[in-house]
Amino acid sequence: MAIASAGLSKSLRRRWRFSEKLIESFILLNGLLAIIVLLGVLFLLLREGLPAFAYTSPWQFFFGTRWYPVSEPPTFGILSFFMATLWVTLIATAIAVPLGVGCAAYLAEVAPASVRETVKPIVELLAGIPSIVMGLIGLLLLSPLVQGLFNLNTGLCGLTAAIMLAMMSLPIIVTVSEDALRAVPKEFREASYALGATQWETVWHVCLPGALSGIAAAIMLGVGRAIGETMTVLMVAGGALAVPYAPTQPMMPMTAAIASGIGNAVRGGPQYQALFAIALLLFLMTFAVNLVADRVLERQKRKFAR
Amino acid sequence: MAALTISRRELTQRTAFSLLVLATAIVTVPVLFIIIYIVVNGAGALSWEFLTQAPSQAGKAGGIFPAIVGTFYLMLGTIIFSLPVGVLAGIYLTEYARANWLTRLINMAILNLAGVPSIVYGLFGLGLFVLAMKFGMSLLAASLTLACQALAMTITTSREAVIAVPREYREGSLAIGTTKWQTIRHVILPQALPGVITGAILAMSRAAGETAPILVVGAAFILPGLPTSPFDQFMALPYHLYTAAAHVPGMSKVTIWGIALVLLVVVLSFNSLAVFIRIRVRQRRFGS
Amino acid sequence: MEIRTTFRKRLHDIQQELMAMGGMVEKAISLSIEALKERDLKLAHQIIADDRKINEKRFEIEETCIQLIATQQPMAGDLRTLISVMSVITELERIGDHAEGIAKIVIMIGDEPPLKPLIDIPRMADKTIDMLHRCLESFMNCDEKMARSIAAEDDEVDDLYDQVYRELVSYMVEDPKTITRATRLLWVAHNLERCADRVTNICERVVFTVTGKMYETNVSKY
Amino acid sequence: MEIRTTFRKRLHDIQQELMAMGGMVEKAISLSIEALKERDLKLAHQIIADDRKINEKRFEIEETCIQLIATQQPMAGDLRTLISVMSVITELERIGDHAEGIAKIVIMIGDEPPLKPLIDIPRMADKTIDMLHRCLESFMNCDEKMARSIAAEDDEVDDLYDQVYRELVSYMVEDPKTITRATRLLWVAHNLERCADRVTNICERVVFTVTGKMYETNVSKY
Amino acid sequence: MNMNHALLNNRAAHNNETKLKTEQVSLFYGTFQALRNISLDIREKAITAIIGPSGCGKSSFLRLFNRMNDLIIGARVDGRVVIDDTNIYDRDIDVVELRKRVGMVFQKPNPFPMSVLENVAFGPRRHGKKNRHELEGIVERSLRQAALWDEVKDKLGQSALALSGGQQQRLCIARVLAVEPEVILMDEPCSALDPIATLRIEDLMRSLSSDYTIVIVTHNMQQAARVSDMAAFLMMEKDRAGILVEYGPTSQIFTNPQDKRTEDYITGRFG
Amino acid sequence: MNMNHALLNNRAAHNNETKLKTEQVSLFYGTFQALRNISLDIREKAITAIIGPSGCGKSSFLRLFNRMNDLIIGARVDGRVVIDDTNIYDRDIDVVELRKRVGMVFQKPNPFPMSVLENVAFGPRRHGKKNRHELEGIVERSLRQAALWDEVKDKLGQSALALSGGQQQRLCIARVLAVEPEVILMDEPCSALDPIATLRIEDLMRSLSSDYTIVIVTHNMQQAARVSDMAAFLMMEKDRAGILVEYGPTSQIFTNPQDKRTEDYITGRFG
Ligand SMILES: Nc1ncnc2c1ncn2[C@@H]1O[C@H](COP(=O)(O)OP(=O)(O)OP(=O)(O)O)[C@@H](O)[C@H]1O
Ligand SMILES: Nc1ncnc2c1ncn2[C@@H]1O[C@H](COP(=O)(O)OP(=O)(O)OP(=O)(O)O)[C@@H](O)[C@H]1O
Ligand SMILES: [Mg+2]
Ligand SMILES: [Mg+2]
Ligand SMILES: O=P([O-])([O-])[O-]
Repeated sequence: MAIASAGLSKSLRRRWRFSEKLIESFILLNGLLAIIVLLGVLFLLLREGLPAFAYTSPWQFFFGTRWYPVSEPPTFGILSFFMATLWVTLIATAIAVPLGVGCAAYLAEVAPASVRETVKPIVELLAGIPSIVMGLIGLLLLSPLVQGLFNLNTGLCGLTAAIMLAMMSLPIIVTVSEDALRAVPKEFREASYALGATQWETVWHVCLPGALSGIAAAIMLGVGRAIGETMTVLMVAGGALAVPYAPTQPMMPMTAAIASGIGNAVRGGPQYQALFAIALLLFLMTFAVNLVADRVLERQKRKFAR
Repeated sequence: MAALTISRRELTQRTAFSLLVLATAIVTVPVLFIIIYIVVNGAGALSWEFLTQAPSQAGKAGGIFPAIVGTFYLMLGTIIFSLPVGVLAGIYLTEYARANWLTRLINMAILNLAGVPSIVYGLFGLGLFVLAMKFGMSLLAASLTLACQALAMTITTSREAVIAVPREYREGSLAIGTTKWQTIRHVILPQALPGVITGAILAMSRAAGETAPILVVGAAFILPGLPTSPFDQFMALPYHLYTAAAHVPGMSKVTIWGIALVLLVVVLSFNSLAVFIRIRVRQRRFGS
Repeated sequence: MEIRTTFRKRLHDIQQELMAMGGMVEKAISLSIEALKERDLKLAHQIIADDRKINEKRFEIEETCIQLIATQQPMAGDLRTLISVMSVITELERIGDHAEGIAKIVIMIGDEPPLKPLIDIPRMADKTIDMLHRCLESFMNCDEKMARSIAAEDDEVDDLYDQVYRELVSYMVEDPKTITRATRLLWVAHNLERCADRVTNICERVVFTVTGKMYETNVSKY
Repeated sequence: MEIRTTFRKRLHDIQQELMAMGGMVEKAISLSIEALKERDLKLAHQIIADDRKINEKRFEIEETCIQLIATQQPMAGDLRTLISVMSVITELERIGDHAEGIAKIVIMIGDEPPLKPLIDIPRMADKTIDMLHRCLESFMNCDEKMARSIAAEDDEVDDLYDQVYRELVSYMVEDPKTITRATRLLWVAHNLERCADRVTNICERVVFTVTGKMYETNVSKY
Repeated sequence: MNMNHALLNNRAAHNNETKLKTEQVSLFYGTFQALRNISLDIREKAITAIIGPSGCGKSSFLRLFNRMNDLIIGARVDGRVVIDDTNIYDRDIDVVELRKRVGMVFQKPNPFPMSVLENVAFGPRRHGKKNRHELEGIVERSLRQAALWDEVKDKLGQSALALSGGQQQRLCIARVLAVEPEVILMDEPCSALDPIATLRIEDLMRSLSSDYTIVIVTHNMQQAARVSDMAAFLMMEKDRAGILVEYGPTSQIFTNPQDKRTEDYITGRFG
Repeated sequence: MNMNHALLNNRAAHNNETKLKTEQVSLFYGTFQALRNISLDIREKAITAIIGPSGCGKSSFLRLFNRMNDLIIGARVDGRVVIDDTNIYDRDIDVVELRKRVGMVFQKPNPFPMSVLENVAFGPRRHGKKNRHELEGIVERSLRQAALWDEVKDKLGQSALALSGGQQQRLCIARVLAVEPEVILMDEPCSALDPIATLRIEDLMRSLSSDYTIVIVTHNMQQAARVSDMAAFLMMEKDRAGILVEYGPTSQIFTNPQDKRTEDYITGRFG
């Protein structure tokens, strides 16, 4: 026995595993890449975008209503773009949230399996349709409809864009909300039924509150998607440079402004820099939305944990 | 009295459920309509020629072959640049990262990368790959740009796939005296693989549909031939569709819907593949 | 906060029943001596009849103990207590049998004239009853020390028995006619002596219950 | 497939130990009668010494039973078996004490001349040993019927005892000088009679182990 | 045994009336028969334990009594399940009303992710009690009955999920008590708890048994033995359908079962 | 007691050598002290059970022996943990090598989602055994030792997840045996199993105890009593740090514990 243990104590001594260390550091490098990319984006936007404020004061930039990139001197006021983004996002969210959450609740709680099995792929299908195709639909199919319905000069307006954006953010809202509802343990439902609650009461008082955090996150993600969407709004929103006062007016959200302007902008010129400045603003806005969404999720999670 | 209460509760329930059904219908019916509409209207444009010829007369005639090939090149480039990084970063975050500021920072970066608008990636690609690194308006620059955009997705899906491997497997493996890398290599990766692949396919499908970034970094509307090196310009379906629909006056509607149909088929078939894999894996894991 | 209240309550109930049984047995001994003194045949018959009840009580308690062990999985001190209860009731039942034995002797003696005034035998009985009573008390109170000291008192009973034995033998030797009667009284004394021995067994169980160790007191002489 | 093999093995071990203890006790009785017949004081002393071992064995088995109950949570038949074992070893230990008692009487008798040739007492002893042996067998085999029939045989021992008693009393009446010696033989017979009673107790336990019901055999006469 | 057992009487048999009854009940999941011809009378105000090997249908049997099996698609019940004098599988039975009378506690403590107070008030609220004062009264009474009041009275507003496992399970019991049921079904209520919390719940069950009819399913044989007045042993037949093997007073089932199969299971000879 | 216990000897005490030893070990999670000054000698080729109330640090204690706590960030160990003659918390100890010698079985059966054969062969493969023939030999031996061979020999190629819970747990034991450990740690190995499967594992543990040193943590006191040779009772102090209250032969701990706190816990008076 004693001999065996002597042997053991020797063999327990550490071995040097070189490949293990090598792999470890390589993996770390890849982990860091995420930060590098993000910082890279930020750095580039700052480098190319900040010089824009040499031509125009921040006040003018943010609250100016006139965007004349080629006049001498050029003016870069983005208020109309910003307001357009605001209109489009708000209306899209207002349409998508009740529909999305309602649909998710139906799928997760009420629908028989057969209905769920057919509806879910359809929603996933919607998620897969590229934004350019949705833009096409808005351009060719929806805008005449809106034009007729509201008796407008053109159907290419904020409302049309918002409806398309609503459709495009629906899949996220539906799937994330449904997942959140499904994550509510079966035990809660059983407990509720066992106490003599009806199915609707169970959904309303137990499942939806239980999934609230997930649903909130879903909505945030939907908002994020609507803010950043480019092609659809570029094709559908109308592209007017004036500050929009009603959703039925043609308008030019920030993303569209960048996309439509960048092709003509001289590399390194003032307009180029101003567009980067808009991109910087967009970046910061989505950054903020995401951070808030994350915080909300965290707080919700913590609320029910110990 | 009791009967009355019950019936009121019953009534509430029926009303509420009807509203839910309505919402579901509003979500689904337009989707079906859109798909069917595109298929019906685009099918007329499809022909052997349309799929295998280069465009002519500013896209009004000829086919879209270079755009199809360009899109596949883009998908390939995207995945080559983003998948390995995504998987390794996912592994780093779940297996190696300690709960410290660095990890929090990385996670925040990923979270935000996913939310950055595609047009912003476009500008990033333009500034970095096209101009600073002098790749020019090229397939390489576009692939790298799309790869940066896909990174958030590949990292997140890989991370989720790795996290989904139960802790018990890790402990079970480590507890019989294997090294960490052996555990990752032989227990965790095989388990996470389907999830990783699903994520990768979705990222490719997403890349195929992206328009805004390539609009900025270098897609061309018409090119006579296929790109021969990564530094060549290229055509891509979404951009082709955009230009055809928005900037070519007198473009025939059938051609437009035809391009849309082809794009849709490419994107949706990849999506279906991902769904298929996911279902297969789920069956294998819980079945037998 | 105390938990397992049901189990504790049932354990307590069992101990109460044990005490009740102890009371029955004490009474049986004391009545049997009473019957002997008074030549009270009716009382003797009564004692014999009552012994059935003691036996029944014993089985009732035993069954409850077994049920408690089977259903409540007592451990450590609780288990020892239950095991001891089962052992103690066996002893009590046997003491009851001895009382019954004395009653039977009373019936055999019938109305024969007394051999001699009874002095030492009642003293033995009193001593035994007293020991039994205090011994059960020590069991209830888990008083190990008291139990040990009671066990030591068994010697007094043994001495009394020796005394009775010698006296009765001398009677018999003097007058062979008394032999039958003397033998019968000898039986009585013997029964009492056995009772006291059993009390010491109970004392051992008290020590066991408290300490978990079986300590053997002096072994009986006969 | 049998499970709980450890528990079953230990239960089996205990039963083996019980049988071994039974063997020790049988031997003690038979040797004590041997010593009585042969006036073999050395043997008598040996028996007294060996009784310690019986006592120790009893406590050893009891402790194991308690450990098994505490650690293995036996139920139903298994639990009844363990409870019965604890009860049976108590009886065996007492039977051993009776054998020791006989050995002590042998020492008291010393080399006094024999009162009469021993006939009925050895017969009692043989009968008792035989009953005990078969009774333990019935316990091992869970043979309830056999146990009941053995219990019924107790009457034979009681009859033998009555015979011995009457005979010895007549000796005493005829010749008072024999009183002491006769009393001693009477003790011996009494011890044997008690032994047989205890065998019937064991029989009751066999019935209990098998059926879960306590059935009371005839109650002892003395 | 035919003696009078004063000692035993204080435990069982306060009451010998039948509260629940199954008559030749069979349960099918699709084509699979999970229970076969089970007839059992469950005594009022006593604790009845259902024991048996894994998968023999204990949970399925328990869920007969509040028609929880209704939630499973393809489940079908033959025979009668009677509460008081009503067959609960009759056409015109209101399941919601039934579940008010027959409460249920589950294996894993499952308080809703709300405050302690809201959890207990959930049932009464659904059944139309809105008066805040009245609700508070109900909450206090139920929590007291569940032996939890003293531990939570200062944190009624806090999330129920912050309680310990054992407290959560007692909260679930309080939640059931708040709707004033007559019967409480419990499906392995302690299997997720540590030994101490388990003993607490057992104590609670015994104290509730003077007012409620309790039916408990448990894997833990020792627990069934400790806590119940009556015990039923279920087993699977060859085709995996559950049958009733033996039913009787707990003390008898665990000391002297009448059926060889029960004895084998209880003594761990089964396999 | 000072008698010679022939009956007892066949159970414990084949061997009285110490295999594992903790010397004044304290464990910290960050600033929270989970274990305080625990010194314990664990006997070779015997089963040692660790019992105690929830959260007293049983699992943490067990995981000291294969340095599983290393995986937890912020965990720190003071004192010495010795296997044979080596302090396993020495700087130059190879944790991977250590875990080969000190195997572990977990609460939930966790076979890898591979075939039965691959599960058992996993460890040997990682440690460099590639020869197919040799591996098959190891697999068969390990499965036999784990009393599983007969049940799975015809389906070695099938997924391990298709086995029943009890079989899965025995497979996990076989997987550990395949790397020929000297010590097997088990953390509530039966808490996810039904009673019959539990008794099977217990039988298996006893049969393994003739060749291996086994340390088991269990919530189930009855199980600790049934299966172990030695038992250690841990408890929390006021600040929730775990301390060792009593350690001794199982038979003594459960019939006659020396410490009042052990007695209270064991008899359910605790709380
Ligand atoms: N929803 C269901 N659909 C089909 N079969 C089911 C369903 N629920 C249970 N079963 C089957 O019915 C049988 C009884 O299941 P049940 O859960 O009632 O058993 P149990 O005795 O409670 O088991 P356990 O002790 O594991 O909880 C099992 O064979 C199970 O596989
Ligand atoms: N990773 C960790 N970080 C911080 N504290 C921990 C960690 N793991 C355990 N603890 C704490 O250490 C103490 C002991 O935990 P441990 O899991 O060892 O207890 P246990 O006795 O095994 O409990 P249980 O019986 O519930 O399994 C507990 O107070 C627990 O909250
Ligand atoms: Mg169940
Ligand atoms: Mg633990
Ligand atoms: O998805 P987009 O390219 O339109 O932002």
